[in-house]
Amino acid sequence: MATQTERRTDIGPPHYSQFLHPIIKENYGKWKYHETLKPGVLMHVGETGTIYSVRAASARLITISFVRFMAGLADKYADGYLRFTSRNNIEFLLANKDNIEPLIKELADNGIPVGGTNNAISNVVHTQGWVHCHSSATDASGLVKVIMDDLFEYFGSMKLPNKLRIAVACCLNMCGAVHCSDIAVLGVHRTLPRIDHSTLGNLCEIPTTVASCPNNAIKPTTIEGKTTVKVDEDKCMYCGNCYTVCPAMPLADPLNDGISIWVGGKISNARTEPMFTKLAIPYIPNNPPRWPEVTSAIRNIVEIYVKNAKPYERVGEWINRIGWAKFFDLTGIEFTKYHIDDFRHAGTTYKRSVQNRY
Amino acid sequence: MATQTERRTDIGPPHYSQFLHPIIKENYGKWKYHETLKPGVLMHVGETGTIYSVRAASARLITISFVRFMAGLADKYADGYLRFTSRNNIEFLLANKDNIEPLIKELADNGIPVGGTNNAISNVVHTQGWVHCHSSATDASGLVKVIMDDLFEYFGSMKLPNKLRIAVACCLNMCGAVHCSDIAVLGVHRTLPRIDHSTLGNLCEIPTTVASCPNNAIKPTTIEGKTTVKVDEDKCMYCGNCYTVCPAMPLADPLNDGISIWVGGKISNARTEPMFTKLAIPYIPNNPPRWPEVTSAIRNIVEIYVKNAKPYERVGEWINRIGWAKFFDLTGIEFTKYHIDDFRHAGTTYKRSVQNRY
Amino acid sequence: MSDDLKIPLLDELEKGPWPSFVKDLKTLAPKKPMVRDLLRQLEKSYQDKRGYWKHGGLVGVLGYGGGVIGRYSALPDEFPGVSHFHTIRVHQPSGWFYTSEALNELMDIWDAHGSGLLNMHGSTGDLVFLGTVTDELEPTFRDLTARDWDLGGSGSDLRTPSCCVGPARCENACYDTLELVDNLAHRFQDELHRPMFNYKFKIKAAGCPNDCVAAIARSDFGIIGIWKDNIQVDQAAVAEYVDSGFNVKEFVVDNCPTGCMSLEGKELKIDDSNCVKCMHCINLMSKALSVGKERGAALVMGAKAPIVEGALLGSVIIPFMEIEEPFEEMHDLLERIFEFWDEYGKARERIGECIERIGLASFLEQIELEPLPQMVTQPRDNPYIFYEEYYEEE
Amino acid sequence: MSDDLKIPLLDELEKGPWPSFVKDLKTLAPKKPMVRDLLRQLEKSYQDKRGYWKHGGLVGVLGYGGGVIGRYSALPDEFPGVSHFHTIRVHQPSGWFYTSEALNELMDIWDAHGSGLLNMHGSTGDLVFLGTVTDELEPTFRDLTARDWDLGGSGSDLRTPSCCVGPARCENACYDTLELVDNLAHRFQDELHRPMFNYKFKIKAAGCPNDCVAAIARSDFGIIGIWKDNIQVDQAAVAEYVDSGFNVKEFVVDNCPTGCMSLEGKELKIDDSNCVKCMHCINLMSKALSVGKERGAALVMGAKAPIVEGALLGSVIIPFMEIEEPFEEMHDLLERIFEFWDEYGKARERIGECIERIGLASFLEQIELEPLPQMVTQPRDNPYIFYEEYYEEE
Ligand code: SRM
Ligand code: SRM
Ligand code: SRM
Ligand code: SRM
Ligand code: SF4
Ligand code: SF4
Ligand code: SF4
Ligand code: SF4
Ligand code: SF4
Ligand code: SF4
Ligand code: SF4
Ligand code: SF4
Repeated sequence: MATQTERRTDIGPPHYSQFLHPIIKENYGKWKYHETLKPGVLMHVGETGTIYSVRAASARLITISFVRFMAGLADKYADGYLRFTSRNNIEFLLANKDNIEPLIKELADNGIPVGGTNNAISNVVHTQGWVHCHSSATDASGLVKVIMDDLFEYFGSMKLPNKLRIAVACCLNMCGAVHCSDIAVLGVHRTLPRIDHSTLGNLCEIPTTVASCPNNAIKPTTIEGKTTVKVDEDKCMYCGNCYTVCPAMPLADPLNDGISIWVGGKISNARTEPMFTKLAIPYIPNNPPRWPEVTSAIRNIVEIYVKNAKPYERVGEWINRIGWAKFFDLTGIEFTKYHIDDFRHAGTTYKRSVQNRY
Repeated sequence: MATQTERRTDIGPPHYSQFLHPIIKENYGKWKYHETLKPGVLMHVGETGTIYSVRAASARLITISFVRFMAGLADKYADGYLRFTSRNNIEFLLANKDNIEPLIKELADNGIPVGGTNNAISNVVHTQGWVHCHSSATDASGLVKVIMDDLFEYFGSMKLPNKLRIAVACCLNMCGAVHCSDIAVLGVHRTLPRIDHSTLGNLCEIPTTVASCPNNAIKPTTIEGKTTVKVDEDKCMYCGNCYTVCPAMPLADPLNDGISIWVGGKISNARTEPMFTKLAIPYIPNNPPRWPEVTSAIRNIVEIYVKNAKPYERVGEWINRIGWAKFFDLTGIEFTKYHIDDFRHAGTTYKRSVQNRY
Repeated sequence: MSDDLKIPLLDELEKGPWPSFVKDLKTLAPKKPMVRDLLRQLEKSYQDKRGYWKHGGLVGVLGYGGGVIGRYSALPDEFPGVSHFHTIRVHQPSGWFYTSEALNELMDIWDAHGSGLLNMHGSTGDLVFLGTVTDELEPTFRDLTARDWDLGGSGSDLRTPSCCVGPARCENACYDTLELVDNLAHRFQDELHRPMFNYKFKIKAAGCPNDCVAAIARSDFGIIGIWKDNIQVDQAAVAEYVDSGFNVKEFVVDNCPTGCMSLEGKELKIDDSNCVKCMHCINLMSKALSVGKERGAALVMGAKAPIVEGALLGSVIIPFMEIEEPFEEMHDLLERIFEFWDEYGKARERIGECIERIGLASFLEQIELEPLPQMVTQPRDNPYIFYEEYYEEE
Repeated sequence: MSDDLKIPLLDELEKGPWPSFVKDLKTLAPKKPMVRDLLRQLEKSYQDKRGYWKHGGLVGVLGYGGGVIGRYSALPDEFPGVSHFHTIRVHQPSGWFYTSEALNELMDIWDAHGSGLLNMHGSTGDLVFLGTVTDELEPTFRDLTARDWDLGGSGSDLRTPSCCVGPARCENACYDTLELVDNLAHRFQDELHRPMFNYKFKIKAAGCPNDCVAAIARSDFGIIGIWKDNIQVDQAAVAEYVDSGFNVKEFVVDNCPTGCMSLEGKELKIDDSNCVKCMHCINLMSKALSVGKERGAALVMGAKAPIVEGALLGSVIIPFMEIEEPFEEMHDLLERIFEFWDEYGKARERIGECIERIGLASFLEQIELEPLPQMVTQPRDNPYIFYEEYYEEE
């Protein structure tokens, strides 16, 4: 048994170099160009060699069996080398071009699609949801599954105007990249924290709890002799930050929790500067297991985007070109008071010119 | 003598129609197009007639003699009809084309230039300054005089890329259109209000005074038994709003009052949306009577604009195209910490992309 | 008298080609001690680099709360001529149109009662009579009203509305700016003369998006002409522009903000559904293009200078409204706005600041207007939504 | 055992072509009671439309403050398998590169000590082991470190830095993202494992402005590759693109944000002084265009999700910096930043919020960087200037 003195700490991650395919090592920093041979298959040409990447989907919430299976495929086709992408896909790194099709076939036989490159919908960046987080207003893994089932054709093809990045986050903490995605699905609470006055004073620091509220809705108070807090109904916008610091203020409300849909964000600097995602649909009730209203709302937006955008326009770029009025018009989504910002810099979104379309 | 019962009130302004030239009356709302015949001379063609406008400069701060002289010219050349523009020029409205040149000549003989149309620098929108206002950090009429003396060639010609609108305001109240001008000159105080503790309590309402500060720098206090206020040195940015509501807090400081220069604002919706003016030069000391540092700073900007802008680009449009870094580079103006916003929405001006020029 | 007028610094401002206020004022100085002392006090300001005016006091004419700005010299002993030096704001006629006769009458009044100095016009639009004493206020007012002139606004009231030259001399005017502004001024006389608002309220009316009266930058309530249908194109005239050597492609087409124009040969095509009515093409090709036929105005609210919360441009509260006599819809709207402001506004808070504080959506709700995407540059990007409808347990 | 796993709602998620986590988890359920109960509790969540997790508790491994997220079921009696269900964040290798061997070893460890469920990877970048009990934390840690793996960050510490694939497989990489991130992770081990910041601090490194790791949106400190000189153009390859029928004019030239490109015949001209390094042209013509030779990175700070003050994108604090081993300049800079934050930050205030509160100019002053116009989209438009230098009476 390891004794205390043997205990290793602060060693940091293993150096990546030991995991690099020899061709990658040789051509490290010396790549000349790449080509996308077909959806999900990239060819990177370096000074002294070529590496083929086959990008396979993953549910991200996976098991050791799944990983072992993938490792096995890597051994069989990729000299044992693979990596994961920033969007949770798996990339097999092949030296041998001839291995591409057999690998794809074996993946397909096991229900794993290949794709996500170029003008495709890639994997959905997402979060824990009901699977592991106490904050969630919805599930994440389930939503991703039904959304990608529905949009499946766009993962394995490259027929979109440009990349389309979807993200899901199960509460306003937005652990997914919801605030900068082409289309984002965000779990929302919509009712006041249910304060447990009997335990709050013990569980939570009152000043921290009061300070946590972005809108100063929380005030200290005393109820039946107990120190606790109260929430100003008119000021609370259900963000859940109080709950993050104080377990006695849960927001979960099966009847009113649900989903909002956001559009037009991006991260890359290509053509236009990075943009935040903007509100499209303020609320859709949770309807598990397959959330049909959510998938059809997203499909509607995707299809109208595909039909109307110019080549290489991201969703936000397309909307900026046609104007938001037209976006609401084309998608049939209702514009409501909720769409008009009312937080800190709300005024900067008011239309301060008369340049408009009619 | 008028008795109380005869006293007329609330009659409002006289109806404009009685002041309209007959040709204007006939073609009211029926104008077809206009042409600029030469700098300062417009021809408007209506359905049943043509009116010629000759635009003459004015100091705006004028005398009854000047007005009577202009009225005389109107009688002589314009059937007695004239108007003033939104930038304080005088427009003689002529039915007879042949009167244009004689009018211009008589104006010139009396030191009054004609111009300001199309791609010109028109009259300077400005304010009271030392001539009439208690708030002023500089004079306005004098500044306008020396600026327009210096830029005179651009009033009587139309060789700029587009209109160039200059405004002068003598304090942060900005009674001139300083916040949306191609180039703006703004009088600034730069030191703390000098509180007159002996009178403040009598002259000013403390709560109003405290509330007036945009940055919460003012706090009530008691000094030698008197109710008064104190100003937090670190929070005061010398805006003068406290002085507006409380005479016991003057800001005038001959040593430190002076001038700041702003660029790139516009009002029209033409091509681009209206824009605020942005800081170019944080401070130039007051140097009356001819403020040479101010006039040369403005000339520098104007000349570089003329040289670099594309046809029809306003100053702000030109800068947006080339980028602010280039603007500072070309003009040789120093970029300082003062240029980085630190008020309410400062964050919205931080560069949130890596799209930059090097 | 005038030989003791030693103003060497100001004399420097007689030089140069631009009209000199010093030269002009000097002509009046011998006749008017006020002007003489004004120049002397100004000379001292130029020497000392500071103003010498006291903080204004409350003066006015009977029954009016606005229209006069009190002004006193800080050095009345040194410059007795300007010990009182009040301003009278005279309500200009729509579009700043005058006849020589009217001007001469006005000058006679001002000669009789004041310094003889004036601004044509003040930044808000008034005819500003600069410099008189308290005792002359009422007589001046009497003479003015006798000749059908009234005072403009000042203080926390409706300020003197102003407008661009509009249909009187401009082919771009999308509605009658002059009549509207004259109408509003008369309809809201009480609000104009008797300050009862939280703060000033300015109205400016521009006939088209060129906004020659700065409505979007300098008015709490701006009316900016606009059209809904297509730009009217005279293709023959387009061809003439092309033939004349004017570079329609580079100067016009390439500068269209939405890229909705194209030049095919000598024919100009416009995809009007994408035109944002910016005016650029019409401005450059006055003879060939004109504003559409379905005309009206966009209403923008809340513009102001920086004090207190930072400068604001007006923001759209109605993207399109027909502007027709007797302007009742506009009267109703303004009344709803004044009511709202009365209820929700704070003292010395401009309505634009109030709207920002309350939120545009709430403001619209209060004044009974529908939210529309044309009122924002983009929907919210933060998820802090005040949901108001929710399900209750059955 | 597994026949009593009644999860009809979740079964619906086995349908459809996208990989099903339910299908995957079900394969493990017979062996792992934790997985079985996880599915059962999740089924209940799907029925009731709410989560059943308690607010996390403080658990961890000896001497570390971060790397483990405590998690307990709210219904431990009903679902005992998940009464404890903690997460272990394992620090991934730069670029998420693995060998099958390494993965199999990791899986063996996780099989031995936990549920066998995991995320590859978490949103921050960690290899996330989902579900174990408190008693297994230390043994898991021991086995991990024995195989050279360490924990990632959590809580108010330096979070696990991550980077794009960079020079390992991308021709656009302007610096060595993998080495930098590995270096920073090792250099700041203490900050990573022992929370002593005001709040979390995330580092992300992207090799070029495409930002494939979302540095500008999801990191407090983002390093985004960029070049200073000219785009490298292979005109022969350009001609091939043209010949291939690819519409260089429409797709590339017309989409350049500054319009600094033009196609003359088959030759591509770039006015690099106006190029803002957006990557679009290089992206579309990988064979003909590549990033310049004078490479480095732009540093952006302050990105974060909305809580508390609203979401932020990173903002430029250094427009261009050379990124070379041993990365000392970067270490120094980070230390100055941590010092600043320590002094000026508030608890639970992200550094981006802190910079906004303090002001970018003051922040720059504190961390000893020069203000540059590249750090703003525009200079201030409000006149509320805190002048610091002034003249004093002599
Ligand atoms: C593998 C990966 C990096 C990694 O370290 O894991 C990667 C790899 C490449 N990216 Fe990326 N990007 C990857 C995530 C991203 C992200 C981050 C994200 O999605 O969260 C972005 C920012 C997205 C955004 O803007 O919202 C991203 C924005 C781009 C762009 C810019 C696209 C645009 O026009 O806006 C390009 C350029 C392009 O595709 O032509 C690009 C291009 C590329 C290239 C072509 C670079 C190269 O020459 O090798 C790589 C293959 C692209 C492809 O998939 O078509 N990559 N790329 C990531 C794959 C994720 C996945 O599994 O789908
Ligand atoms: C007379 C006046 C209106 C009035 O009621 O007094 C007026 C009259 C005209 N304006 Fe104006 N504008 C007048 C102030 C303005 C203002 C307000 C201001 O400067 O404070 C603006 C907004 C300025 C800004 O954007 O900062 C203004 C922005 C325009 C524009 C837009 C220019 C642009 O491209 O941004 C045009 C279009 C043009 O010139 O082609 C225009 C066009 C015109 C036309 C051509 C309209 C017409 O068809 O008759 C008129 C003659 C223009 C000229 O001077 O070249 N007018 N014009 C004002 C003359 C002021 C002066 O004495 O110089
Ligand atoms: C006379 C005039 C300047 C001029 O030379 O033309 C003027 C003069 C004064 N303005 Fe003004 N403002 C004048 C147009 C403006 C404008 C421009 C406009 O109306 O288009 C503005 C900017 C637009 C706006 O309304 O925001 C303007 C923004 C201010 C402010 C700042 C208000 C704000 O909310 O930011 C103040 C301070 C205040 O109201 O207490 C102010 C206050 C003042 C006072 C009353 C000084 C004070 O602190 O009480 C000045 C009196 C000077 C004097 O003794 O003659 N003045 N003031 C203008 C009115 C003449 C007229 O009636 O036609
Ligand atoms: C596991 C993970 C989601 C996932 O499924 O991948 C996650 C899970 C949690 N996040 Fe997160 N965050 C995760 C990446 C993120 C990201 C994305 C990123 O890092 O790129 C963000 C947005 C970017 C950012 O940092 O702003 C994010 C923004 C938050 C926030 C809001 C922070 C803010 O300043 O706005 C909180 C709330 C908090 O810190 O108290 C939070 C808090 C949480 C907590 C600890 C819940 C809480 O209230 O204490 C979640 C634990 C869930 C659980 O039990 O497993 N998480 N969190 C991600 C970390 C895995 C990893 O280490 O790789
Ligand atoms: S987004 Fe919210 S609910 Fe989802 S994992 Fe993050 S903190 Fe938990
Ligand atoms: S949910 Fe958000 S807004 Fe409501 S009280 Fe809690 S912290 Fe405040
Ligand atoms: S800008 Fe200031 S100093 Fe000038 S007139 Fe207006 S209030 Fe007076
Ligand atoms: S000058 Fe302005 S910032 Fe300074 S105390 Fe007065 S109101 Fe406040
Ligand atoms: S605003 Fe429009 S209508 Fe009015 S004068 Fe200017 S161009 Fe003509
Ligand atoms: S008005 Fe402006 S937007 Fe409309 S077509 Fe002309 S230039 Fe384009
Ligand atoms: S960010 Fe740039 S360098 Fe990194 S993978 Fe993406 S394209 Fe390549
Ligand atoms: S990188 Fe972007 S800005 Fe530079 S030339 Fe290419 S498309 Fe234009």
